[in-house]
Order: sequence, then structure tokens, then C-alpha cells
Amino acid sequence: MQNLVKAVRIQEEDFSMEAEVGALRAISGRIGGIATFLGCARDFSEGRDVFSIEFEQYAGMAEKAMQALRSEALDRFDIIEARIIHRVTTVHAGDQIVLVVVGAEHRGPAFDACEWLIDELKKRVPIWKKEMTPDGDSWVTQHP
Amino acid sequence: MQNLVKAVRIQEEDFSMEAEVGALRAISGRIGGIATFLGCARDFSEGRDVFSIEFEQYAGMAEKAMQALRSEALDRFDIIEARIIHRVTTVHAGDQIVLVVVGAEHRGPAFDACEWLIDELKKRVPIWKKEMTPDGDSWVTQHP
Amino acid sequence: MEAHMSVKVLFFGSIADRLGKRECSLDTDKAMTVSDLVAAVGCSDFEPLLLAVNREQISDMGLLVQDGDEVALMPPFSGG
Amino acid sequence: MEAHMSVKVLFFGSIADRLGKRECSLDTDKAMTVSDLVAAVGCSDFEPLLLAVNREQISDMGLLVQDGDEVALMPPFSGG
Repeated sequence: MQNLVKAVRIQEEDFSMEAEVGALRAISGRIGGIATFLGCARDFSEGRDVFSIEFEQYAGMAEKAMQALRSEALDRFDIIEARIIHRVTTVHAGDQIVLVVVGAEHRGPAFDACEWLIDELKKRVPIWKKEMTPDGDSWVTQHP
Repeated sequence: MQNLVKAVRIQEEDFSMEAEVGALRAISGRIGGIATFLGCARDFSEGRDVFSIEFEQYAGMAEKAMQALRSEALDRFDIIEARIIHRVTTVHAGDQIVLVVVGAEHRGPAFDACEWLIDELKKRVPIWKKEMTPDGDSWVTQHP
Repeated sequence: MEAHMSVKVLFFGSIADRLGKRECSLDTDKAMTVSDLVAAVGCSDFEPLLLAVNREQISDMGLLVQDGDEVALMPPFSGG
Repeated sequence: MEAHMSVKVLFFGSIADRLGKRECSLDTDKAMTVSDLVAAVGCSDFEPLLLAVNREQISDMGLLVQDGDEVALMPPFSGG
């Protein structure tokens, strides 16, 4: 069982979208629209040879930065609740990496906040990915 | 068991977000970003007294209009797959109503297509909701 | 040349409630536009009114109705 | 007046790989800016370089480092 009580988490283990959406909805009966973003590892065989991706975090800062993002989103947008889960482990094609869930009374702010959160997460949260390839390991420097 | 083979469905029974996302992901290993929108019935006790909401559809046209929306989204946006499920039944507070799932290589088009699909669904798909209140039944005429 | 024509008319949502019926059949020997049909079923003052012919939404009220057509008179949608 | 100061320096991602270490301790008796610290650990030419002091990202390289600070030298983030 994962600790669903925490709305912001960095963890090695996989997460369940349904469980996270359920935990968000349990916060308030006023939630009418839920926008989510799920990032997962693509099939590396097409075009680029990558065996797996390893994530590294700044353990003391990454979850704190994600908590700050959630707070800022709750201030900025007309939303009721937001959850952010990021895995830091070695992932293979098809694995889940990151999940953002936003609940609001109406869909506009839910979409806006969800997209803002994943965009800002990539800019502000100290997590790095390294791709394992036949030619060796290579750090990813872009956040497209 | 629901027929997950169909990417566009109008149905009475509830749906599983996790199952729909799984069905979408099974289409292609190239999917790296998945945006979803889940619409659910709010807790009617706050401000407005509604016992339940009944949905009516134009059975011959509604699913066809949703299929046309999916096709148009696949043409318009750089996405890989999209699913749209809408329930037509009587729902109560907390019940799921509609789900849009969009998978793309990258998140921008996934978000754009997901928001476009739910916006256009409200404009183009012949489904109506009627609220059951203590003062009688009342058709909802807006699509906010 | 005028031929006999039979059209199926469907009513939805608040329109069905107002008319107290969900469908009717319209038979005529004269050419008829969608606008004529709307008047014939007593919905000329229903506003806003959305229309579909054979399950495709249309906006041209001047469109000629054909024998066997299914015409739907619909209030604004409120799905989602 | 100058006092002895000890600072913990952390390296991440490609920077840790390049330096062959993930952290070091820096001891000095002189006032030191973040810029001085970056030079002292041999990272002046690392570009782009993100910095955090006590787990808050900073952009002012002229900030004075304090005794007990934790300073992180980080390549651009690539999470998500």
C-alpha cells in the first residue's frame, strides 16, 4: 500500500492513476472536472537505442520544490486540489514516470493548472534523467 | 467486462479510467504523454438542491458525432490516439460522467487535443442533462 | 412535379417535454424546406433550436427535405 | 573580522560524473560568494549551471555563503 495521504511524492515504486484520482476526489465533493497528465517511458526502439532511463534527484530539495509548485498552483488557479507523483528509479519502455492530477469545479482551471504544473516541474524540480544506450550512458540536458 | 476495443462509446455503465488509459497505451509504444479529462457529478448539496442528473442522447447521432470529433482531433493535433467515453444514465453526486483520454509523443498536443475534445463535445454532441430538484425537473441549457 | 413524401421528425430534451411527444411522422405532397417543417410541427418560436437532418447537424433552414429523411429538433446540447 | 566557515557542496547529474564526486566540504576563513565557491570547486566554466543554497534555487552569484550552508551545483533539470 502506498501512502496516498501525501499529495506530493517522489518514490521508487509505481503508482496507480485510479488510486491517485480517487484520493484527490475524496478531498471534496465540489470537484466536477479532473485533468491529469501521465508521463511514461516511450518505446525506445524507434529511432533511438535506449535500454532504460535512470532518474536521479536532489533528495533534500526535489519533493520540497514539488510541494512549493502545488501550493503555488492552488494560489494561482481556481482549483480545489492537486497531486504530483514522480518516480525516481530505473524505468523501461512503457513504465510510468510522472503523474499530475488536478481537481476543480470547472474544467478550464483544471487544464490550465495541470499543464502549468508539469511545465514548471520540468523547470524547477531538481531531477535528472540519464539514458542507458549501447554506446554508454548519457545525461539528458533538455526538458522539451 | 466492457468492450474496451471501441475508442468512442456512449454507455449506461460506469467506466474505469485506468482501463481506458491502459487500452489507449496498448495502441502504441510511442506514447510518452497522456492527458485526460474526467467529468463527474458534483456534490449537489452546496448551493443547489439536486437529487440526481439524468442524461438523454440522440441515440443515432451522439456516438457518431463523438467519432467524428475523435477523427478530427487525430487530424488536427500531433497525437497518436484518443478515447472518449460518455455515460447516458441517471447519475448522483460523485459519479463519473465523461472521460477523454489523449496520448501523444509529447505533452503539448496531448493537452491541446484533450481540452479541444471536451470543449467540442459539449458543443457538437447531442446529449442533454436534466436536473432532478425538489421543485421538479429542469433541463440544463448551458454548457459552461 | 410533386411526389408524396414522408419524413420522420424527432424531438429531444425540453422540446420533447414541451410538445409532449418524442417523434412524429410528417406526410406531404409539396416540396418542403427545413424551415417549413419546423413551422409544420409548431416549433417556429422555439429559440434556440438546433437541427439535424439524417443525424448530421445543419444550419441552413432553406435546405429541402427529402422523402425518408430523419429530421431532429434539438435544444442546445448540455453533455459532458 | 573573519571567522572559520564550513560549507557542504553537492554535485548532481553530469556535474557529479565530470568531477568524479557527489559532494565535498569546503573550509575557509574568508568571506566567500557563491561565485567564489563555484571557482573553488573548479566549476567556473560549467555552463549552464544551476545553483541552490540550502535547498532553494538562487540566481545571485554574489550571495555570501554562510557557515553551515549546503550549496548544490546542478546541471539543467530533466525530470518529468
